[in-house]
Amino acid sequence: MDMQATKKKLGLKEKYAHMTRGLDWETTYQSMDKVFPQAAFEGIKIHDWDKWEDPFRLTMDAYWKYQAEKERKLYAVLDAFAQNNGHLGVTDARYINALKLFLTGISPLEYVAHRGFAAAGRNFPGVGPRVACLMQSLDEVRHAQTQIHALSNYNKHYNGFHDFKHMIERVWYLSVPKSFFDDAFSAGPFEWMIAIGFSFEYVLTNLLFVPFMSGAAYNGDMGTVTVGFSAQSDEARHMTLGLECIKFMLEQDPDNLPIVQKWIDKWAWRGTRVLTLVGMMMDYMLPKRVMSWKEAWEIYFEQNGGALFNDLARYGIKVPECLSQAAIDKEHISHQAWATFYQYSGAADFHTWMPTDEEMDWLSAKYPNTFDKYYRPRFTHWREEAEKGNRFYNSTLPMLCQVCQIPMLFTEPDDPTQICYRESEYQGEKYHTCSDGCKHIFDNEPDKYIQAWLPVHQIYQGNCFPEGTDPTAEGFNPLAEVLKWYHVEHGRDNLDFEGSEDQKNFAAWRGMATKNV
Amino acid sequence: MAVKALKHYQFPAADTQDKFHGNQLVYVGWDKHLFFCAPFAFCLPPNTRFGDLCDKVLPQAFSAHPEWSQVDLSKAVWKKSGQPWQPDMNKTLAELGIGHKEALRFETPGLNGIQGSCS
Amino acid sequence: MSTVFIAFQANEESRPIIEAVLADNPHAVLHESPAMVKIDAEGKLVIKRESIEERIGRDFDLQELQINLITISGHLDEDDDEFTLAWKN
Amino acid sequence: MQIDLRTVSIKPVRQTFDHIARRFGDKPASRYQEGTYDLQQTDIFHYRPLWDPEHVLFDQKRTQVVMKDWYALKDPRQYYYGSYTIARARQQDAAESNFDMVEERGLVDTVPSNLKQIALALLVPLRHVEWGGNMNNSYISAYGYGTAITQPCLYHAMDHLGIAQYLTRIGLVLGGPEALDTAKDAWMNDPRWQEMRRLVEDVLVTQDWFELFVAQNLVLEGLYHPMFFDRLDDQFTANGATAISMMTRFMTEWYAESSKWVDAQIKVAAAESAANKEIISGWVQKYRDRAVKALAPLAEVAFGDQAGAVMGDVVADFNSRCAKLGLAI
Repeated sequence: MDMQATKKKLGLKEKYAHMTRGLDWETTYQSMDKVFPQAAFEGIKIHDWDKWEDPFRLTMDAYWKYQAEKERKLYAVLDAFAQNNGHLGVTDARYINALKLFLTGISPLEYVAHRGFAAAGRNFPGVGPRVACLMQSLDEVRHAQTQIHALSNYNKHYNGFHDFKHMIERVWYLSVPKSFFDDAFSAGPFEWMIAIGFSFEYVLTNLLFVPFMSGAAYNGDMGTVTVGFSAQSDEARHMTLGLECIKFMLEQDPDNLPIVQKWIDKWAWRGTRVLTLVGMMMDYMLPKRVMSWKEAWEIYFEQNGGALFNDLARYGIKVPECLSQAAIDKEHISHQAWATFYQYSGAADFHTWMPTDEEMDWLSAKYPNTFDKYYRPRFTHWREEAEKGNRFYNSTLPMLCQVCQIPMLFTEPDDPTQICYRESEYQGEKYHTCSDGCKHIFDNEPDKYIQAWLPVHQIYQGNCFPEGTDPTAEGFNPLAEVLKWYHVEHGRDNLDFEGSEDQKNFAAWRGMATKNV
Repeated sequence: MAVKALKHYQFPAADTQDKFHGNQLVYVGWDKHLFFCAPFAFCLPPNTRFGDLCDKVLPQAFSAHPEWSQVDLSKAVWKKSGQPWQPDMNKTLAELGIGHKEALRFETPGLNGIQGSCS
Repeated sequence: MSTVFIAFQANEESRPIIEAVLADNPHAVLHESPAMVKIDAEGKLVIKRESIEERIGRDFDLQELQINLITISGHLDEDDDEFTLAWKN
Repeated sequence: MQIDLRTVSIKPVRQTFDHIARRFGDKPASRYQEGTYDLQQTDIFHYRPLWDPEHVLFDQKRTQVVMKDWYALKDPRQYYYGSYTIARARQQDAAESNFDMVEERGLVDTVPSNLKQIALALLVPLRHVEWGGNMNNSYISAYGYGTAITQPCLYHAMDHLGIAQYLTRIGLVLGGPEALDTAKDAWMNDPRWQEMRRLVEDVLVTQDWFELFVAQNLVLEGLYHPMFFDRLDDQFTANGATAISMMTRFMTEWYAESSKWVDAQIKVAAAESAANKEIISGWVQKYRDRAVKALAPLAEVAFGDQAGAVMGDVVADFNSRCAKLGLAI
């Protein structure tokens, strides 16, 4: 028919425009301000939401189609992994501890990201960003669930995976990632986009999902790797959304620049601090290593982030000042964090250990400026003490940073032998932070950070014992009671890897696989 | 700077002294001894004698370090809120003006950690 | 000039895509990691639908890239024929 | 050394996560259970939201409905992300072939012009109502309480977006891009659409998320979906406009499926307490009467002098549905 011949098939851009643009309207029976009550309070000025560019032009039917394809593949791998006892194929059972930190510290955040993007997807007055945010919200629930489903099989065989929902709200080090997301979700929708859409997704998740997951593959964990890479494929869309959002704000009004810059400074630093945990996972918790934390940082943060900041310079965005400290810290933080978890292993939900000689040699080679000078003597001493039956467990509670909530373990930028102390005063009360970056964040919004639920302070206030515990009773052991409140089973979930139930089970099960019995 | 919020936004601080059942927080760090990854947080009555802090509380926290046996805290070089400061062992925290959440640090000249690595 | 990159899961479906990308972008550099293939390129990287179709012998929708994609860097512009990553300066 | 891991028979240390075991016992759990129960944080929050300082981030007090355990509101379809997307991908595949068939065979040209006009006048502006459904369900997904209900609400929100896009395609197939502009103009200005638009906008500013659930998912959908995608669809099929029915097949199937989920939520919430029953019943009455009023002029376009009878049927069905759910209306 003639009609058919003349009717040109719509191109991707055109089709997408019809499918989304124009779905919304200027409300008149209710004011736009009432329909979108969160659009203005942060001070961001938007004049024309139609200027929003949607780089990935996914309609819902295409979304369902491609995502279902990914899910089919992913669950086929997970089923095979479970059926074939894939967990026994990992290089070394120490590796499994990285997964515990992943499930307790990261998967719950994916869930909060889902809720936060649902909120952003409701709150922006433009249809383009709303649809992109909602798809991201959907992806984030995917990530939470696929991670839980992948690690469910590990939970059946190893300790420490068993109560992640309970732990994320309580355990001291999990308050680091939790408070990061609480901070972002309690902010307005535009700041949320900088915090999660830009800093977390664009600048930081590559570091988590790409080199770490490649490391998981290297350590024989195909289940987790598939989940990680499959999640990261959604991140490509998320990063693009984050970048688009930042450009959009900057292009809409010059008054947005200082606000956006302040958020970039804040969230680049918040994110960098949280990544300390990932640095430690890469350098210490992967028995076979693909690259060091420092190398990953250089590739995915310095080069990639550098390209990004070069690009944003045309809007007047400056590289956050705090990143000069991050460039110094990259040589230290993984070691400092591991030293922390090693000594507080009594209060952690995973096992720790001291590196072998061979591993220390690898660390010296990767960190020629710092490892032998500052960290090897300490680690060698601890290992020798452990061999003598004197494994060091620190049982005195540490001082925490009021903002990032990490114990005050970071050193001065110009002196790696000196802990960095920063202090602020607000309404007659003292507050301590671990760095100029965190102090700056506190000083900008003290009314927010004075509310922080700091685990150490909460323990001392008596809020972290099981219900009905009497702290005045004879023989009251506060640390034992805190562990019970955490649902960390002492002697099973915590302490050194050496002698752990995980170690014994893995060895026994592997033995069954390699011997004829 | 004030927080920008949709409605009135003011909440009490989570860690004011009244929430610690008559005690206060004091932080103590041993400089150049990163064996202990971070300064310690202690929860003590404000009438704790500084000498008791040094003799009874700190040893429990620091004694795992091989150099601790050589430490004489009366000769240590102290800082309070980062400023040089000299404690009086016979006075209480309150009398010394050590308020809630005060950060104290001490140096032990001559002791430089495991193999001089400041560990 | 800054570097853009794209990474794919190392599998059978990605192979012809990677071949096409390398053929269309002579300046691109391939890095192979466990389970992952990353392609870096100075300034700009273009993925062409036609080149992929030539290699797989069927129609290809560029949105299918998402199935095996791991990550990207750079500004993205996508239409029916090309998927382009670039830094603007 | 070759290790044959499959031959190893090992006894698991535990069967599922503790928070799942606390609810269902330590036995193998479904992916729906592990991916849903207790996923949302409930107890400790660091900072009050700048956008709602009176509440904590996830707060049970954002609705008047009270539940002892919000996870009583489970999804009978047991959708988690994987099962949800796979189900929808199958449906979209069928929808796609139907659209292809209609477009490639030029089936639109077989549609009688009066029916084509009705489709353009009703189904295309309806995309805006669907968009409202997307916004309301994303609100619930963000501010509701407990993953059991917030998770399917996001799926429901995305379904509404999908339906809005299918309606858009119907507009493009029937009348090209201009059909979308005409429909938008009708939505904004045509008196026959104004009661509906007023209702949708009023629902958009509703704060109580469960009220929103009742207004949007039970009442509004419970009335206009049967009217447009069941009764009107019958009329299309009976009078030679099968091509349109082919393009709305997704909606018909979707409503049959999703209304069962909506029913399960309402039934459990209303059965929880007399107070819940009273609140929910009150909301149903309030929104039903407004929705009926808003649909009346549209029913006239669709059914002419049969409009009253059709509306009467649809409302009677709706009332009996609500009665079965234990509501007093």
